[in-house]
Amino acid sequence: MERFVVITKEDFTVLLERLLGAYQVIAPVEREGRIFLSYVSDPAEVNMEYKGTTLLPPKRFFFPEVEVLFTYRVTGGRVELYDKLEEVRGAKRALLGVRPCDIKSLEILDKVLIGEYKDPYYAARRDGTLIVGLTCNEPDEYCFCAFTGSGPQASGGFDLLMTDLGDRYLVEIGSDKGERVVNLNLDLFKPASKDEVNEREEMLKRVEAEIRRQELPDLTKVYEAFAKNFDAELWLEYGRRCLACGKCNYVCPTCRCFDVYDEPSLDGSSGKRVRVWDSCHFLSFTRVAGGKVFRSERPSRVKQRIYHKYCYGVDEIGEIECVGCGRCIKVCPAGIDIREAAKRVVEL
Amino acid sequence: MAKEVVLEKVARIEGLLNLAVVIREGRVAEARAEALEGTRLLERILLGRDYEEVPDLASRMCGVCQAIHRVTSVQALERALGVELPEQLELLRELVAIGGHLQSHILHLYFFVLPDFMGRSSVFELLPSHEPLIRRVLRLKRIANAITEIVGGRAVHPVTPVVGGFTSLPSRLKLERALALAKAFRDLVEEPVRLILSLEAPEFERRTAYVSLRGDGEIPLLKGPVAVSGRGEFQPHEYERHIRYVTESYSMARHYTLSDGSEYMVGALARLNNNYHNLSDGAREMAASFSVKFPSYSPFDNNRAQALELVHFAERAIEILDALLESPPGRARIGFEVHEGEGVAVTEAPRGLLIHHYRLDARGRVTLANIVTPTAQNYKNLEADAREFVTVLLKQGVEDLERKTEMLIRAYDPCVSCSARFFREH
Amino acid sequence: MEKPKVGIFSMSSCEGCLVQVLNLEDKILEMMRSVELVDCRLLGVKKSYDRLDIAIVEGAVMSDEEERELREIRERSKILVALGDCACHGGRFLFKDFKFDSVPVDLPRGLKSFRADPLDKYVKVDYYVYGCPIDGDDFLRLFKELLMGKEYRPAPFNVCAECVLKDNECLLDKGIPCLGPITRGGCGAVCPTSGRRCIGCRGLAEDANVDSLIEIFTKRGIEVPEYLWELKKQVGGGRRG
Amino acid sequence: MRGNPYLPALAKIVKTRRETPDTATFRLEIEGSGGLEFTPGQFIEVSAFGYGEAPFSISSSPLERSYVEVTVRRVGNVTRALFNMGEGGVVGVRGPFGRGWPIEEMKGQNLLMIGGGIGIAPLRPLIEYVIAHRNSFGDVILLYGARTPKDIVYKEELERWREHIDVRLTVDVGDETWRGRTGVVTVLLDDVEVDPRETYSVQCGPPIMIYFVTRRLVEMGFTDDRILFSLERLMKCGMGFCGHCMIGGKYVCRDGPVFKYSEVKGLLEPALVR
Ligand SMILES: Cc1cc2nc3c(=O)[nH]c(=O)nc-3n(C[C@H](O)[C@H](O)[C@H](O)COP(=O)(O)OP(=O)(O)OC[C@H]3O[C@@H](n4cnc5c(N)ncnc54)[C@H](O)[C@@H]3O)c2cc1C
Ligand code: SF4
Ligand code: SF4
Ligand code: SF4
Repeated sequence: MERFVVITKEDFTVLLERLLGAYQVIAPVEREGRIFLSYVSDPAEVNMEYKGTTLLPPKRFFFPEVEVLFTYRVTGGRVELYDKLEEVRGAKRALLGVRPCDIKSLEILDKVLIGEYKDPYYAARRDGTLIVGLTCNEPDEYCFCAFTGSGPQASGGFDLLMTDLGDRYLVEIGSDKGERVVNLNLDLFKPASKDEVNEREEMLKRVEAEIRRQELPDLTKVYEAFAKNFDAELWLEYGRRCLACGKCNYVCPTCRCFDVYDEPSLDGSSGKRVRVWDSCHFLSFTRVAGGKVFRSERPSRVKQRIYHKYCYGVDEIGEIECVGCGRCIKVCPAGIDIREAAKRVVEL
Repeated sequence: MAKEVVLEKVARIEGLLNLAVVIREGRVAEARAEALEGTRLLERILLGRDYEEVPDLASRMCGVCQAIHRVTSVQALERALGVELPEQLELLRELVAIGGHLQSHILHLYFFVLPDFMGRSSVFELLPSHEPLIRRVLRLKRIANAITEIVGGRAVHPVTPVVGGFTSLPSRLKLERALALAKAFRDLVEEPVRLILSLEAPEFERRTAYVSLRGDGEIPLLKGPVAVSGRGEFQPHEYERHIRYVTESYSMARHYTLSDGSEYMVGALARLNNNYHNLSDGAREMAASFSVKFPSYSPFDNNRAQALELVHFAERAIEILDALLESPPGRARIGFEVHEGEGVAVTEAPRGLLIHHYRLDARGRVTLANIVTPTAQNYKNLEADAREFVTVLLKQGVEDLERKTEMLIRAYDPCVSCSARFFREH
Repeated sequence: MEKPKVGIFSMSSCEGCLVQVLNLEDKILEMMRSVELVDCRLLGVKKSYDRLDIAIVEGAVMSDEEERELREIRERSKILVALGDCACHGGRFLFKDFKFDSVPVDLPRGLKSFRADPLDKYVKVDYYVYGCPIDGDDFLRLFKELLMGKEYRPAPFNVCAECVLKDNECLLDKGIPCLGPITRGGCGAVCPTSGRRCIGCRGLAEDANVDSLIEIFTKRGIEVPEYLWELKKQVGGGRRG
Repeated sequence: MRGNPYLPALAKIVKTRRETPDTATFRLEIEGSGGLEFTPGQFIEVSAFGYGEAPFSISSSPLERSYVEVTVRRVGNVTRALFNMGEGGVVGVRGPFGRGWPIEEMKGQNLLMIGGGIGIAPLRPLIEYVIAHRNSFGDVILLYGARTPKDIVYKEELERWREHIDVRLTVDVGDETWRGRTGVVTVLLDDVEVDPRETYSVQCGPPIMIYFVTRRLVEMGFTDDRILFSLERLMKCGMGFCGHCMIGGKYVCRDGPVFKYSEVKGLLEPALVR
């Protein structure tokens, strides 16, 4: 089987129909001018022509903002637990139209959440999900994946990767799972020509050049510069601006901190244990008994996120944990720009 | 020797109210409706504020009828700025108002009034004997809330109505859901309404002037001339020539009279007395089957009128939603320019006629604000009713004079927090 | 076991928060099964009792009489909960920079001056349920936790955090003066989700950065309202924690 | 780890012992297994269903296989619930988590243990281990500081331990019955004579104690890899996922809670903050 096949846009709609029969499909949809990932039931809802990234990243489909871990029931002196993991297992899903940066973010989350310990909820959702990526034809002004080594080319982590070539898509097969999908729908695909593959390369080069118009350092190699400048003045400046709203964490495809609490029923006889997204920018994030807050100063919280991306990630999983999607920059009301911060640190 | 009967902090009404009745030589000499609620100076606080802030503040006048306060303030500001809405947006506005009416009437009739007739002091005490009814009523409340939330963004203190329209519009899906909800409301409300219509209220009549908006084939909530029964009509902007206020040292609220000093009544009863022929088919049939007739001169019939309105406005909501689904609104908000201006809006709050009046400067800052609430308008009438009703009761020598008098107060569905905004600048 | 005794009281307010409690519908019936409601004027409940386990007080203190009543409630109650913005902050966040003391008013009923004070100006408040109006589910959570002997803690985040989870476009980007960045969350960002700016009804967030918001407004050409300067003076614009 | 690591095993509180007015030791028997295999210094996550979950150092002896114990100070929701539940209560247990004291490495050496307040809890299993293997260790000194005499935990054990190791106490504030030393725990260090080259110092206590004790130990000539402490951070999962306990590139729950000073000294974010 070749690594590259093509499918016309018309046939892609047919493919979508078929996928909808076999999978729960998550795809980009547009509503009121905004693009977001959502479960879809109708090919007409799917929008594969969007620019840049979605506001919220795909992580929410693997690590949802609110997740019930288990429920419990207390009767007399007895407690019974009901694992919610069972409900997560076995769902067959297809995630369509995710960008190379987001594909990379899933690979990063895999390294973090499926290691010595395994987060079973995340792992189960990952297992059951087919990843169909979509390269960028048009990055937006916040994209800088070329500097984080995570785009515009995706080097792996997908089952299929589509590239828009006008009236058709070039599809790269990235895994056995992806290949099976193609084989099952051979009537819709045909082998790609050399020209078509070249066309994609040209396109990606153009996109990369566009992103590289920004002048940024190679962000995969900023560890030393960061390590040296932990106490630099500029962190105070960012700290003064930061609103501690946590939007940057919520939209970051690799942020995965969470809080856990119990939610009892009204009579207390049953309830659930829930985990929700948390943010290292919240004051309460490091509060321990006695009221001590370890990162009570805002600059230290701003640093926590940025250092986690460019330094601690390297300590933790051997690579930086920023994929250059630019979401955190887009949503920050205070205009804190992580690439600008990195650049300034390198130039110190 | 004079004896003073004071009903203190009357329960199951919105806000703090005392009713003091002075009895001299077996005859009622005086009745005072004393609003105790802390005055909230709202009109003063509005001065100098940007017109955009007004609706948020105005809705905080009252937690029960917040929806209509918001809509009325927005309409008054629109008059001031010369903004005219397309019909669909007006329909949506009416829907917000209807949601508020349904919420409020359910609360009043079943949480506040019903216990009186069942000889109980609170709705919780009704629970053991009437659980299915209470559950049904709670469900109706939930539906009314949901309708308000769909259009207004939140069930209490809605957020979407703004000058020029709405900040956002409900999707088709949501409108469909609202329609289903309105239909469910209409079905479910039938039995509880019958219950109210069948209750035996104390017998008491006193003719007064009934003031409400008057409609052509409808019971208008947001527009129309103001009808004063037996004395014709006036236009909203002329309100100051037709009603006037008096300040009473005993009350935190202003009390209103007609220009000749006579008292008048506003509310559901006034609306139906002036618009009876416009009741929806369903409501009219129900009225007929219980031989409820309008005009009625018994203040206790205000509750019956409210019950009929539950049916009427549910049916009206269905009509509106059908129309909106047929031709949905295009834009959520129309453009306008901020300039100097003055505007008055007169609407029907659940408790009756509501007036918001603003003047804006060239930058859109408020330079004058005047709000006339239904309860404030009703105080004088309530006092007059109380005088006569207590006189009757004394003659009959009834034992539960206080309870009966409280029932009279409750029939008015007073909303004291709304009314207590008294202030006078030095 | 005896059911905890609960009283619900109103100082001066619009009673919208109590309406929100009533709006809990079926859940309120369930709630009432686990407690004994002994005092609530709005619902017509008035039983005789000495001590209260939980007093829920709505509204701001506006008169000597209310002050007296509040102190009495406090004396009698184990736990006192301030319900809604009026009780938590005297409704001042809503009224913004309005200077109550400076209003020359001629008040009826022998009142000398105007005031709208938060409960904790006079008595110790154990728990605060923020918002104008409060969020019903928030109240339900407090109620459950109190019954279980848990400490209720308000949301640790501000409105923006919830706003972004609703997939909203930020209003500041459209030049709308949203107070979400400095306002305590927990309302589900209802206002921005409906396209309306947050007016800060839940009060200042625990770690509100007023300075930065002023800077943001200025940078985006949004006129900085007087009350933000006022707030800056009060909290120093900076960190609290 | 088998199965779902977020799902606790159920355990019964079979015994509680009041230590101080706000501290008690809870003996837990885990359904099916009784106790746990663990290294002293490791911790477990204990659930009070409806109230939440919190980390506690295992305070019982590692040689004991039929139960585990935790010593808990009542400060918040979970801890209060444990106190209210008392004997017979059913809780959840996950773990053990983290890295405990490096016992093999410490064998043949002197031990200088320093505990502050409830921080003595993770030292108790170590002490029991040392006493059971007394010949494998050199001189063993325990310095223990509590706020007041009433706040001293493990009163019985302290008496028993005295027979095997050198136990010295101090309290911040004494009372009429108190005959011993007063002052914070660092005052006890002044009288300690050990050879830092053949001694491991082992400490656990509030952040401020660790900060000052570490400074003092360095002055005394302890090298950074002979200064060991157990750190406290907020933690929700115990597995390095929830992020709360992160310091620099390390997770206290997974890479700690026991650290050598040398391991955290190089971290960008200071691990020892006052
Ligand atoms: C590895 C490790 C080992 C530990 N070992 C032990 C041990 O052996 N024994 C022991 O007693 N403890 C130990 N602890 C500490 C223990 O985990 C905490 O005391 C426990 O988590 C408290 O849980 P809680 O639910 O009872 O308290 P919480 O309800 O979580 O409250 C804790 C404190 O924080 C305050 N607080 C929390 N949130 C807020 C807020 N939003 N606003 C204001 N105040 C707030 C509370 O008032 C209270 O004082 C250990 C901790 C770690 C990390
Ligand atoms: S840190 Fe910002 S740019 Fe980097 S991956 Fe996260 S959201 Fe994207
Ligand atoms: S719209 Fe308001 S609440 Fe939402 S993110 Fe922007 S500033 Fe925050
Ligand atoms: S968004 Fe702001 S104004 Fe609206 S409810 Fe929440 S806190 Fe209040």
